[in-house]
Amino acid sequence: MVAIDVATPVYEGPFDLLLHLILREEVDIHEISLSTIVDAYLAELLKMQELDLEVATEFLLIAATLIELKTRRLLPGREAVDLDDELALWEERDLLLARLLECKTFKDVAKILATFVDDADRVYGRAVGPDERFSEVAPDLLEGLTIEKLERGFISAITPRKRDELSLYHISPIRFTVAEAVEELMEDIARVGNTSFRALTTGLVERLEIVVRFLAILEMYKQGFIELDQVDRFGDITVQWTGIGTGNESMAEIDSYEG
Amino acid sequence: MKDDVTTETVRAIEAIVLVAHEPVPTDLIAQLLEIPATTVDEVCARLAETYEEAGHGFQLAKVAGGWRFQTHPDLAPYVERFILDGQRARLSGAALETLAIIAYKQPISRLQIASIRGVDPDSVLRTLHGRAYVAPVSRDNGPGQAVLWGTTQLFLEKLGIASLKDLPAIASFVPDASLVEALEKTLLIEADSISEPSEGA
Amino acid sequence: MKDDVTTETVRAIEAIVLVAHEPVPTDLIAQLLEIPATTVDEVCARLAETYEEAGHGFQLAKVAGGWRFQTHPDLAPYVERFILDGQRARLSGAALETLAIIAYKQPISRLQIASIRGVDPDSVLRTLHGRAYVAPVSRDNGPGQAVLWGTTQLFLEKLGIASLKDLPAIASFVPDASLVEALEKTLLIEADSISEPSEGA
Repeated sequence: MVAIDVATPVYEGPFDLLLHLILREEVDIHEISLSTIVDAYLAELLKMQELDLEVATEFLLIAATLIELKTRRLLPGREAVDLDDELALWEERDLLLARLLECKTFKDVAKILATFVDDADRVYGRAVGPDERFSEVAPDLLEGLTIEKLERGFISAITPRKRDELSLYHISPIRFTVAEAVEELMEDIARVGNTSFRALTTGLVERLEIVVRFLAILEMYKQGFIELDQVDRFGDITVQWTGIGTGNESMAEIDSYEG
Repeated sequence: MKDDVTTETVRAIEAIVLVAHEPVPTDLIAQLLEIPATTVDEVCARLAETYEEAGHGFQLAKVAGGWRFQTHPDLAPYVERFILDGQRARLSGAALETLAIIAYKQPISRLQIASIRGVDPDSVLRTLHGRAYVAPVSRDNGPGQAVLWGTTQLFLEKLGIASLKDLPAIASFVPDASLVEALEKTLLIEADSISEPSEGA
Repeated sequence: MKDDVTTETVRAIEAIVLVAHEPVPTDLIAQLLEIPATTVDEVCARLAETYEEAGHGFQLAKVAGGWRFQTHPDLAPYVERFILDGQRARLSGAALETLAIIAYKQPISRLQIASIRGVDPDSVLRTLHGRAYVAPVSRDNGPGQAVLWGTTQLFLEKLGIASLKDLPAIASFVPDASLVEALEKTLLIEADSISEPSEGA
């Protein structure tokens, strides 16, 4: 948690950095070079040597996508490119684009909210209450309050019902790991045989969760457990169980996914 | 002032708002004075204008769903000199961005916020919760039963607005076409021309 | 208005007096605005007349050597109705819990109260403070210098006890000691710079 404050003094996360790099050159959008952006991004990443692992992961995930985009552009022709890889990259790119736009939207809103706050900060509300002439009128809020009631109030305040919300601060965040997703999907897909990416991600609200499932699908494809096919660009991806694949022992290493 | 509103009603509103600890909801005033809520808002808005025209050092303003007396923004330097602990806690850019996301997308989970900002909002959320600008409002129905966050009355006061409806429309902040183009061009997969990938490889 | 008194000075007086919880001494206003005390009294007296002539529901009055806004005597019935109506059911379960937390854990910051109750104690705090059952007693040494709250003499009187020592040790009433321990830990994490108040013993 400290990492947010300490490790990234300039950039509030990978989107912030990427937006900054791209928009810095917005003046001449037709001359923007992906290579420059990617190199600059990696250079910034290198500067963050004391980056904490959790923050670094976010930055690295974006870096991986960027590098893949750059690599693809440097390829001489498309003949050698596998269509599935190509489509996966398109999807990743679109996702990145969508997230950048959403991030930028709220950055701009925040600027307006800041002016609201600045204006409101120059205004002081009266919160004085009735003067002593009305002290007789005011009902005695503590009427009937006993030591016993006070104790009950305190105990009630610290009962587990409340700790529910307390625990927020202490439990480790829910993390979706690729390995977990693979484990889950292996069972699901093996059971139904044929399915689609959309079907596997219905009901998921967290975008991160969808991304992780996507990575998991790619991993399973790489290991030969499933076949993937996408008829149209942006279309649904069909997922087919092959029933074969490498041994389960490699699954433990999935989390250190190399993108 | 509207003809059917007595001077006494107007004066009573001034008196009630003066002794309140926090913004007085329109409905409460309406109920106490036995007049329609719309009339209350009309009278208060008119009163606010009168004060402004008369050049008073105070204002009547609708904040966080109710009416309150507050100092005129012009006079902040004097008021701050008077209130010794007048320094307001400033909100960081990260805090404001997180607040903006929560304000527009509430109820929203921490992970959803993280996905928009690209960083874990944990520490920022704690600060905002500590200052009571946001609070847990419900729980997600999903497997994790994630806590969902929303903004508070105090958030409205901090922004000096009467309700969430006073926030600017989010649509007006969606990045314009040139920016979208800039992002898209930068993240193009192919350098020269975009053509459909060859079918059925 | 006297010629040598600027409109700004008059407006500044209005603003300062508006937010003051106690009558503002003439001398203090004079010092803040760098004008003679006699001028302050003249300006205020003149302002008071203006309000009366305009028929406002509030007055500017000199009380105990200082100036304050107060409601016009005519309107007392409305103010009384507001006080009764607005605050009758105020000591809700939430308010009682907050009061109990302050009583047992004082001095305690708003953040700490929030962390125990899990909800924003702000409005409850304002009510309790408004009724002088709790008051700011000190400040946290930490970076935020948070205000720390404690209960007042009036609270003791209402409860019919001589001192906080008369509150029984809470441990004997809590069935599960680990719960209290968990609470203590929470407080330590939330604000480790605050010394633990003696446990109501």
